[in-house]
Amino acid sequence: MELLKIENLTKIFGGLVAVDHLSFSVKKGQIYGIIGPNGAGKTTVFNCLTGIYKPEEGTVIWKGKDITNYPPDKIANLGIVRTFQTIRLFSDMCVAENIMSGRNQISKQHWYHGLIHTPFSKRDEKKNWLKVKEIMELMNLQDYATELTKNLPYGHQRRVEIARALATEPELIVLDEPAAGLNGHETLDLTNLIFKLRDMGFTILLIEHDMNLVMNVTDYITVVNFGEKICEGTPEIVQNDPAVIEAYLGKEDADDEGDEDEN
Amino acid sequence: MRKSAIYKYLVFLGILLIYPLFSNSSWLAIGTTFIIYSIVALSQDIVLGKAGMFDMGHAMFFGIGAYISAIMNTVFNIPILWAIPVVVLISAIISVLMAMPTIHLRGDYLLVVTIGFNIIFQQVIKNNVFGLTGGPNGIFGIERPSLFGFEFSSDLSVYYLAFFVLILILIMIKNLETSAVGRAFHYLRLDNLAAQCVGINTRFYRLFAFALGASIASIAGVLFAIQYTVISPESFNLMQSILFFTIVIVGGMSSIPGVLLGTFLMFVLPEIFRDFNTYRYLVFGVMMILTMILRPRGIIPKKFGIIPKYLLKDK
Amino acid sequence: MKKKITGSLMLLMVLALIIPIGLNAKVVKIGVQAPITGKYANEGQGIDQAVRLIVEQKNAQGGLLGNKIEVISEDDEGTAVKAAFAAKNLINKKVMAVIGSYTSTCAAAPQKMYYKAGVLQTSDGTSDALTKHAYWTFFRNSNPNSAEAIFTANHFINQRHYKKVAILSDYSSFAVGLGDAVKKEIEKLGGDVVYYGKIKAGNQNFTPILTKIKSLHPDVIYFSGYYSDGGLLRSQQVQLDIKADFYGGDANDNVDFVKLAGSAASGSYLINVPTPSLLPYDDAKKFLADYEKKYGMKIPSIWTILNVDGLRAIMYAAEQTNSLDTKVIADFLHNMKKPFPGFTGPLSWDKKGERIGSSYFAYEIQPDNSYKVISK
Amino acid sequence: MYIFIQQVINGLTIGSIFALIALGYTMVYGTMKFINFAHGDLVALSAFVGLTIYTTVVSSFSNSIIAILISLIITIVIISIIGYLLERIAYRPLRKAPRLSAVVSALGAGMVFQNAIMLIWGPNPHYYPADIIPNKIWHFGDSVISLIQILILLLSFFIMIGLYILVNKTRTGRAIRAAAINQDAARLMGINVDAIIVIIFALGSTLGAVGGMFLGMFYRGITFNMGWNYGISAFVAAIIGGIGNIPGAMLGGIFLGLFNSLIAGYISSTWADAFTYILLILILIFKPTGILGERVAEKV
Repeated sequence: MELLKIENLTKIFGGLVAVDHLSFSVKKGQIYGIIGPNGAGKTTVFNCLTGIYKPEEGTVIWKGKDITNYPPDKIANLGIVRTFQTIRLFSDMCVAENIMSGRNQISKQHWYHGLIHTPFSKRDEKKNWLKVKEIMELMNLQDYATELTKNLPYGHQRRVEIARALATEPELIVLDEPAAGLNGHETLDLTNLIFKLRDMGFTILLIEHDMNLVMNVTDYITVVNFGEKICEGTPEIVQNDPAVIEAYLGKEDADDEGDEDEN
Repeated sequence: MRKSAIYKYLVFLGILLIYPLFSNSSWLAIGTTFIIYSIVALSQDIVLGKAGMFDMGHAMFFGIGAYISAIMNTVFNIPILWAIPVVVLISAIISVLMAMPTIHLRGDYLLVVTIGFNIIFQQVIKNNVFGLTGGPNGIFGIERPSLFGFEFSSDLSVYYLAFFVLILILIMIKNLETSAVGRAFHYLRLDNLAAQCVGINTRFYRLFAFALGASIASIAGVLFAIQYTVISPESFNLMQSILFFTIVIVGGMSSIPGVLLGTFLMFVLPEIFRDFNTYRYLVFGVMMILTMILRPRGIIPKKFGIIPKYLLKDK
Repeated sequence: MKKKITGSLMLLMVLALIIPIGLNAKVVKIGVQAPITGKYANEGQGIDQAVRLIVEQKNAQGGLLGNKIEVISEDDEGTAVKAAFAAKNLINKKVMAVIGSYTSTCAAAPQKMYYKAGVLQTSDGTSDALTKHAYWTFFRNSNPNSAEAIFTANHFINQRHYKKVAILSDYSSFAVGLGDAVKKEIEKLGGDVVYYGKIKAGNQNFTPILTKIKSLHPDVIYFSGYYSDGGLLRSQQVQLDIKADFYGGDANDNVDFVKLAGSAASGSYLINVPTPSLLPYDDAKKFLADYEKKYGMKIPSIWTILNVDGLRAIMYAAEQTNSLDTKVIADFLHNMKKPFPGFTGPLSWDKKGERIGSSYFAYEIQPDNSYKVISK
Repeated sequence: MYIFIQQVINGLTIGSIFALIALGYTMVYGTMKFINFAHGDLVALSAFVGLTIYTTVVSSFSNSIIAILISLIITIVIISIIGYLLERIAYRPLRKAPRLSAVVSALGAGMVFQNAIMLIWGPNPHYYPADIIPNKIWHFGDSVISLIQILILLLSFFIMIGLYILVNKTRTGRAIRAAAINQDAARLMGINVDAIIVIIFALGSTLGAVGGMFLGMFYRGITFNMGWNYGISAFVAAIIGGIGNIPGAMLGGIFLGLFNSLIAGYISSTWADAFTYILLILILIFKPTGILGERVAEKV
């Protein structure tokens, strides 16, 4: 079953076509990868998909419904949640509070519960905090519950960001270069985590530079260059595609740092 | 809430409770105004400190509360406490109407817009629209309220009325802090985009913060009208807005003790040093600079990382 | 560390709020409530200094009924809220009478408090609202707007035969009150008010509104606000080559009006009670000289002297009745058979605390900046 | 028609003074990203300093124009030094702090300036002598323009051209622009950002000092609290043009001056402020970063 379908997506910055009539679709339960050299427009695709940018052309279809031009929060409400390439946590707040932010859309509290607590709202608070606790345990973060996230090491911050995404109870998790800045050990943990998430029933869409990671974890890959799709298929197919090899040749060495292209 | 924090609040409220015993009538008046200004500052903090919107026109809502209740009382002879629901409703509506088209503006632009609204408000009341606002003279002869047969005619009773309202507001803000709404304010202040991407409707919460701040400030405005029985435009001008803005930054954004201390320092301290007439505001300016250099996040910065105990138990 | 800071600050709060203010006295206390800081600071400081000078002179003569007089000054910053605080302080310090404040708003805000506390108040505020309640404690030492408006309208229509009048005021309660009253009186006498607008005090750039007025070709421009704007209005009027007479209301009568208007001051007109330098009385001249000698500057305006006259009348009443009881003094002031000879002319009051009789003058400012009386 | 021309002349004169002051706000905002609320009071201070110097030196010169030029230069030097000290003492320690702390520090500094003026020169207004600039008027039909207005317009025009060349055509200007876009990157490229900030404060103070003395010469009366009014107007002008944008501040100043004049002249002086701010709000609703816009780069 097709969960997410992107058709003819086009995004233009000034005169530059960052994404050019790109189409792909993600099936439920997949781990889907988008790869491409620096400046290929991968993050732009994510930004269009999650409502941060408005595409010039094309549609984003989520479970058969056109969600193009929805605002980011609406898209998250529908079950698509993302992480950021440059980690964006609420850095002055602690781990538990960060994860709790994901519970906002699940919480049944009304605006007036901000003024007066009722037995209902107290139950709701407790339920959500307990869920946060559960997620912290799942992600091995319970020891850092009250630690401010700005004081955590980078790898932990990534985990908090993913935990925060999980807290929204999404169907599709969109990971923007989750391995960027991680060491080998942390990358391995990440790989296991991604598998674990899939086993829990989440669908995963990720952008990654780390070829090893991509080839190891993904089921299906779309390769993008200059905003256009040059190839798609399983990791084996992609790895042997001449266009992909050409796009990556000579660029490999310069590619390890994050892509700052369209920001 | 931690126990030590509760004790601190109890001490603070206890001091306010017995304060009238030790003060003469001029210090009682200052005490009453301190409480009223604290309420305004706390409401400014909801908008500026918690939701992070640079609102430099907050005295306008303080003024709306005072003016509407005064007009209702002097023109239509409605007891002033009955004005409170009307005042809250009207200022919430006005604030939402104002904020809808402007709320998406980035920090400093929003700051200018709110300054603009404050100045427009000033001009409206000074021009005596519909002959209701009394122009530059303001409104005289506001009647003090009575409730269940009790007359709030003495200054002391007005003090305790304000004190009672302060307690309610403090409880409400504590509730806010431990609710989904209150946390949403913090999230959108710290990183608006990240908040949106986890499904928080930041626009709604911004509007709500604005409306909430406006409503509370307008309640303080009613108290102000009750205390002075005379109101005039300059009590709600841009300088006052800047005062409330400064109180929050100096005290510590979204920190309740900080805001209360800020109100004390920015409002009561100059009263204590009245004898130094001409020098006091010079020294005051120097103090503002020094405070910011020494404690850039405010004197008592907000502490995060306070979460329910049951999350920590089996650690 | 942080706890300590919080704790000590709390302690400071407590201490500060409980600082006892008690002074018991064998002296007569006179309060001054004036804008010692803020935008009317020069007028406020003038009132304070003049009152202190009078009291110093009185004490040198043995005080009031043998009691030494002490002056307590409170700054109201020209705002109503601070005026209320200032008044509470003065009442607590048990003053017998309060001189001030300079602006009508600040005089009105604490009026009721003084009334309740039985403290005499004398102010130069000219807003008609001040005597509305007829508090027995209140004595206006100037004339109200309405009296000035009647004089102005009569002067314009019957003496100068102006047909078209443009009126400007600022946003202060005083200027709006006077402007409204002048407009009403002029229309009553059949004059045509072709323009009535407001300027923002301190804005300095009045060319837009003056250009507008120019297009209406009035015979006279009348400004009811304060000298700090009036002088500029006159100077910009001349600069824009607007051929209309310029009349300033009483608050323009300040030495600074001429300085601001520069060469344009010559040929403009003012309407006021006699200015300090024109006061015909010897004791007034002596007081002006004393003031200049002591403070090294000229007295800021007639308002200072009016306030001083209020104080002198109260002291006179105390001596006549041989009493320091404010009620007795007030009764005496309300029922004076023979007016008290003040620096600014005879002083007596009606039941509402309104000063009886008015002696407005219209002056033309001469090229040497002296005043020539053109109408009394 | 002459009314319209007259209003345009009025508006351009005050507008160019707004523009000079607005440049001070915008340049500081461009690099430091905070509103220097003390700038208006610094302008007031320069009006006072300028007058004091003028009255001291005027007797040594036969020509008042030379005397005013000499005082202008000395005032610029003094105010630039004060501007530098302001940055060094009140703002530099706060560079890494939340931006609002610097705003409050600026408000405090403004309060210090204002009260210092009151304590040094007293609460009474001071007056520029009437004869500094000969009181000459030219007529165009029924519209008039005075010599001082022409001088203000010309001088402001040349100063702004000079500033434009400085920022766009010189090495220093390039460094200023680089620091405005990204301080860290500029530092990495070998630009001494601290020095650039000092230059910016000196330049802003210079323009403010010129504006302050123009105000004194044009309106003659100066008061200790005059800075606030002009500060707010100039700041609004900077916002209208797009804060941080140098041509924007010039445009915003002229625009605001003209708008004020035309509103007061044609619609209502009583509601002039309200109209001005309604316009400002409308501009921001439809052009959220001002007319000429501001460079904003949000990282995603």
